[in-house]
Amino acid sequence: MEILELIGAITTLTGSLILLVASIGLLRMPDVYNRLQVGTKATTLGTILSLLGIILIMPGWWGKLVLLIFFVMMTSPVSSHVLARASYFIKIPFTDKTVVDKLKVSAKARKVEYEKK
Amino acid sequence: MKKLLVLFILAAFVSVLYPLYSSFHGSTGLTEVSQFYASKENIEKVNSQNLVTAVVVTYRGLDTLGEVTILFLTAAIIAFFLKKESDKRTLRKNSEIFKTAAKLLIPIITMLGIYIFINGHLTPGGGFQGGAVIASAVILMFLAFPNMEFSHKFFESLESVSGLVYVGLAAFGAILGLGFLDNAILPLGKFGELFSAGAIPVIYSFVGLKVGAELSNILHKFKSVQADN
Amino acid sequence: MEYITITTGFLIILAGLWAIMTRKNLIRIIIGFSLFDTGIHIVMVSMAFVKGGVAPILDKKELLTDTAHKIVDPVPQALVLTAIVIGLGVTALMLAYAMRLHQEKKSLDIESFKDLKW
Amino acid sequence: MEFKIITTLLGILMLAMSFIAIYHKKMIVAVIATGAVGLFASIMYLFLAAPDVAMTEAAIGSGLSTIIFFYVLNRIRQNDKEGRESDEIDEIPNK
Repeated sequence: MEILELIGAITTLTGSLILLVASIGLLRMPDVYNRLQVGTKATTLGTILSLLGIILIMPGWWGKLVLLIFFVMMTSPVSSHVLARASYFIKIPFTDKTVVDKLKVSAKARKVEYEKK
Repeated sequence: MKKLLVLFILAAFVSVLYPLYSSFHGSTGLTEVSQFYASKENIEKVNSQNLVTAVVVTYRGLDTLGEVTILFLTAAIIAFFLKKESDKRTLRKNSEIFKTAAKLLIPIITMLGIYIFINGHLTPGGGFQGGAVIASAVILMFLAFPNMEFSHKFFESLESVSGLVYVGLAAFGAILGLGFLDNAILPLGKFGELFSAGAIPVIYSFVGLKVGAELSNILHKFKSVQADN
Repeated sequence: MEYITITTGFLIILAGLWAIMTRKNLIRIIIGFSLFDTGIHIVMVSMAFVKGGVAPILDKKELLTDTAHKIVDPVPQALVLTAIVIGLGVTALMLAYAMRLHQEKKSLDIESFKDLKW
Repeated sequence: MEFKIITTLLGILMLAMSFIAIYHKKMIVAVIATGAVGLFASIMYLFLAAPDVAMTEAAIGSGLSTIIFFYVLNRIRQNDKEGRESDEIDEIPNK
């Protein structure tokens, strides 16, 4: 029992460290898209790790916590995707260091393909 | 000058309320009414684990009835003010990821709302919370599928039927001689189980359906005037 | 703890009143009303708090005996529960009025509505 | 003691958010700050042993009312603008 609790505590600590890194990244990143990337990737992993640690510490709660992990995995990336798409289409500018815009390239390719038909 | 006047009014407000604030030393116990509600015989009589639900549905049931009426009136006035306009906007298509996730999430969120208001007498939650959760599922539907036609009749008839059943259950208690909105019209059952608190889960479920339908109705009204005229 | 929350509630009420009386934009005034609502709810719930009390949900055996000395007051919580839902309805109603007013005058400035002023 | 510190921090945050809601120039930021006030209020209700109220406030105060504000802001912006310019990427068909 002891060892399980220890592993759980370490997992939770790792998750909260990842969340801390994510919040530092939110301050450091230059534009919306980078911030969204940091916010979503790190917070999804951090939250899931924290919940996994709680499962190891409190094995009786696993049903609810697995449901919570499912919800986090479903909602967090999708909402970030929708936010990034919306901010792309209302033309929030990139930072100067951006070199490639894949969405524009693929949209142009699709347009050319569409006009060919 | 004007801000000075406003500051003066605020100072008057504060000076009226300050004795109330300074005489507050933290409540040390329940008021007499709440002690009556939390006494042993009353808990056994109502048989509901969540005392807030017991207060909302039975002891102060008339308040809830008035609240639902106010919400209905608000929805009616908003419908009167915001006439539907033809939607001529060309919307950007939602991405496939978002649509698929919405299709997966909307039933789960609706199910969560129904769970919340059926278990209102056991766990925190109840009709209002469940109704709000259902309305947020409806919001997700509006955002994910903006071009879908929603049947207005459905919300309205759901709301009217659940309101009618709510008032009918309340009046049924009065007919049986127990009192308006009494929960003893159904057998009480064992404390702490799903079918335990008499009519409380039934009444609260209909309150939840009514609140959810009304909030969805208001949101649909606000959505349908987004036209680009 | 209840002192801190009750102070916060009163300060938010004052902030809402300040917004209602000094701002000129209609939406901003509605935001002020919304803040006022929140402050009143916090004050009411803090009045119900009893030191050392648990939430009024009797899901443990030991809560069933001598209940009245172990829980916080359920009545103000029930009142706030209904008040929050009514607050949403009132906010929606005010926003609908603001929208109609903007359709008539093409302006949200409260100074531009002078029809009943003489 | 920890609860007191957390509650004090929450109170300060709520007051700062309400200040932003009153004085920020952009209306969108003001509306989001109002939603944040509701969210912090729901955490405060949880500390005050009122889980029912916390659930209601979290669903209504920070979810639904923010959405209604945004619908109204969108409509008002459209009224001001009278038709919006179409941009290049919007018109590309999706299939």
